[in-house]
Amino acid sequence: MRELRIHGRGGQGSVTAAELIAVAAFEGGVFSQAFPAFGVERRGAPVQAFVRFDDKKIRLRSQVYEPNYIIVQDSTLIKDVNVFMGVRKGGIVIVNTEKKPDYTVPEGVKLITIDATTIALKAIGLPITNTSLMGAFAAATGEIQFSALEKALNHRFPKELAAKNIAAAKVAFDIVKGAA
Amino acid sequence: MAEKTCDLFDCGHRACGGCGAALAARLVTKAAGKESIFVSSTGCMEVFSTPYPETAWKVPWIHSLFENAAAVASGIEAALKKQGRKEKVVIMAGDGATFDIGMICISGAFERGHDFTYICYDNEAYMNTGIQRSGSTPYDASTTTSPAGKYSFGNKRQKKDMPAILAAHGAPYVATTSIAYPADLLQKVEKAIATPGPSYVQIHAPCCTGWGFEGEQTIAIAKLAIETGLWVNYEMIDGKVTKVKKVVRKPVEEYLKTQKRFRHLFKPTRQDAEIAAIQAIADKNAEKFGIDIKLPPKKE
Amino acid sequence: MALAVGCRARPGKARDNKTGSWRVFKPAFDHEKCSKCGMCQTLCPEGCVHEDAEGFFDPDYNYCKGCGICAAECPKEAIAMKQEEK
Amino acid sequence: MMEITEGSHAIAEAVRLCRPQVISAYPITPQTHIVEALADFVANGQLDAEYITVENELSALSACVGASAAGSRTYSATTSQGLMLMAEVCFNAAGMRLPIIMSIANRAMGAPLSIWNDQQDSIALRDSGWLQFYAEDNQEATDLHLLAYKVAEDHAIQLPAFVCFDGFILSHTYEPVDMLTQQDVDKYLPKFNPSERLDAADPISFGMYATPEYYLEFRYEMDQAQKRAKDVIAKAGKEFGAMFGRDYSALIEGYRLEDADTAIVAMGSICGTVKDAIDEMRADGKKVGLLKIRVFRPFPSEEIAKMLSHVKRVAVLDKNISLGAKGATVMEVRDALYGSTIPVKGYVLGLGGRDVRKRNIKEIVELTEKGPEDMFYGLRKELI
Repeated sequence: MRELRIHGRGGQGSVTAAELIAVAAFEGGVFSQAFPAFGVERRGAPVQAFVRFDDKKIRLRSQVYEPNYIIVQDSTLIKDVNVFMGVRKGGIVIVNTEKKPDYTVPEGVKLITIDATTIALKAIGLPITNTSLMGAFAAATGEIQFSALEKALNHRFPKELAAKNIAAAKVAFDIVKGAA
Repeated sequence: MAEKTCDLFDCGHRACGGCGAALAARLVTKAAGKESIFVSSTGCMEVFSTPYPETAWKVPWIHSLFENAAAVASGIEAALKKQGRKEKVVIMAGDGATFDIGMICISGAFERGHDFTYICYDNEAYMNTGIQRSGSTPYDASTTTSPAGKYSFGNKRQKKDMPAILAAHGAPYVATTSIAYPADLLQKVEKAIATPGPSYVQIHAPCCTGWGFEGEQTIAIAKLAIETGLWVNYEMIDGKVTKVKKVVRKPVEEYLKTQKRFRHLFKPTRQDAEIAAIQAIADKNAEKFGIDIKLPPKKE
Repeated sequence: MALAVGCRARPGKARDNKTGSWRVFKPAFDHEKCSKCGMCQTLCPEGCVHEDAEGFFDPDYNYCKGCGICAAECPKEAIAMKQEEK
Repeated sequence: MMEITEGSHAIAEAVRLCRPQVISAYPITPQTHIVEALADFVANGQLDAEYITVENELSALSACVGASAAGSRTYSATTSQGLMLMAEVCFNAAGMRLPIIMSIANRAMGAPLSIWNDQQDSIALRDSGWLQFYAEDNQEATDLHLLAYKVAEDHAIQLPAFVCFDGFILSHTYEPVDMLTQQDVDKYLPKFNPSERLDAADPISFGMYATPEYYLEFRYEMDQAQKRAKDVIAKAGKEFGAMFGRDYSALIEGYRLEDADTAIVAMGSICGTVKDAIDEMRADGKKVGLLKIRVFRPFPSEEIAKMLSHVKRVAVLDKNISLGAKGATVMEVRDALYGSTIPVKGYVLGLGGRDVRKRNIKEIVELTEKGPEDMFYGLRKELI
């Protein structure tokens, strides 16, 4: 079983990202499960969402403590929240930032930074970063196929909005793929 | 002949002899007719009419709880609508269930605008549990929870104005009536039932046991309530008073004197200030509704 | 008799309860004085007053509780309350 | 067709397919997504029902009482505080033998206020006469609604039912669920055909009162109906299995229990975590198994006694506590095992949303080997 933890702020679409990644993974033939850290957080407060991937039916119901993957939707979270807590050796951390990192990830963990905000502003016209980060996640981890992500976005959003989000995801996907 | 009467509210019920509420049930079921479904709240009427298996109701009838008749009726109305059925839904609840414990359910149901008729038989206290005060108990009435005593003249508050509250909810038809005027009662209940949407009829129904008078006096006392201006029979359509019963008013004393619940106003000593306060309530009613019949001045 | 599911019942059984036994005073209806106005029937809380073929009214003593409303409200004073003989 | 969807949506979809005619509910976390989805179905013509937006839960269930008595299939959903506001109506609906189905997204009871999961709410109403089903995952949560209608509406039963699933843990989780079709559901679940209803053509009095000469017998009849429900569930659950491939005929289920030394008894979504922990313990040579309770009312005492007869010890997990006594499940499991010498240890855990992990389950098994005293598990010692 592989696990993903998404850190974001209320309103940034962390739960939607978890849901769409789970849908895309399931589309690709693996079992998946997505759920938020259930809370009473309002817009702007730090939130978390989780995704599990496995080759068999997922029964585990506890929260994710030792993730293989971490997505950080907003780098300002890093100083507030221990976003790297529990990450497994060999794991991958994706951080949305336009800056060079002034923090370190645990040993044996790969850090990928991407300026998802700029990508989103260009492609969607709004600073909605979750779809770009999904693209980056697909490229970095291989847990989901881009075509499956595309399908999930098309299913979730109206045509025009889906197209913009797919474009954003594609830009991020290509950047991460190119860097690899 | 096994059944000599054909009422929809059957003989054999266990109300006290001379019960105003039982008469209200007879008249309301008569006005509603067979194509209706009745919903009762917990209360005296529910208890005197439905000990298993002896139901006095010859129309379909349901009782769930004390406070939820309006919500139960909402569900029935919705179900009938869904099933394409035409029966009318009529709630029959006491003043405790209406003014107090059922208030939230009533407010919700009236606001949603269900097509039902809510009848409150108003005997001005919790009679089922032994004559405790309700939000409908009149000023200075002695009840078991508002007893007259050395430092008390009984209930400290006036009746809550339920008709106005329900009219404010947008109820298209709101009326008050009395068992003393059966024709008026029948007509108003029929009108309420015929009006689409939630309508409300409050029926003054004296309780010989709770108020303290002989059963044969039930009608006479109900009449006195109207003749003194302490009860007003009126009708409100879309929130406007359209019809009022006018009277040549008598002093409130004539009404108060007939009932043990007001006895402390006369014995051991006459309480003039309290009687005057009650007279002021009647005067205010008279002014608000314009019930006074102005007799031509006597010629000298 | 087996119980009905959910404590439900069809009408009819209330009539098993003969409330006439509650009576202390018994109304005597005088047809001579009666104007056939029907007020006694309208105002009876028991609904036990019935009309005969000629339009006169009489109570069903099986159910009449003897409250006396009919006597008190009769405009012709055609109903008299008398001590019940038991 | 398998689809990844939120638990609440899967449940709402299943409810839609059951064709309730009257829905009445009030928003409360974490149940809200279900009734929002149903409102949406009605608004878009996907569900032909009357949807009553009531002013509180008391009225929500009261409206269902009226609608059910008038002969319509009815549905509501709630949790926690909302369920307590319905408590009086719950007893009433069961006593009136009205087969209302209600989803319970299990949540802790205040105070202190908590929106998070445990099962105190539905457990608190275990004496109300409602059948109680508990789901392990969203597939079960979905399927049990069909089963509940089928059983509740059976003329031999005529009792309302809770379909319980852990709030947030299931209600807000996206996972694959086999979504049923209208055709299938129609085939499985016949139209509501009440034995009696409020009807001018046949006037019946509902909700009369019973004197001491009758009351005891009415409660006995309800208890008998609960007991008959075991067979009706078995039949309806088997039929479900034949149609959809998921057999719900058993009130309890064993997982690797046949040769187990230690049996864990649990209910709801925790069963999944327990199963994963068991697999790992088995790999380490520990003979542990699970007894999952799917139906808490009627309580499967005989079935539990039989299934546990061979084990050396039992650990019962309770996401509830009868304060001053014990968890509800451990009391009933002990009663079921009365006369046997198998030690039973009760654990109150996971209250108010405290997460339960595989490592906790493993520790519980170790603790159970040490002695049978009941305990709160996972207390933060620094706070007490």
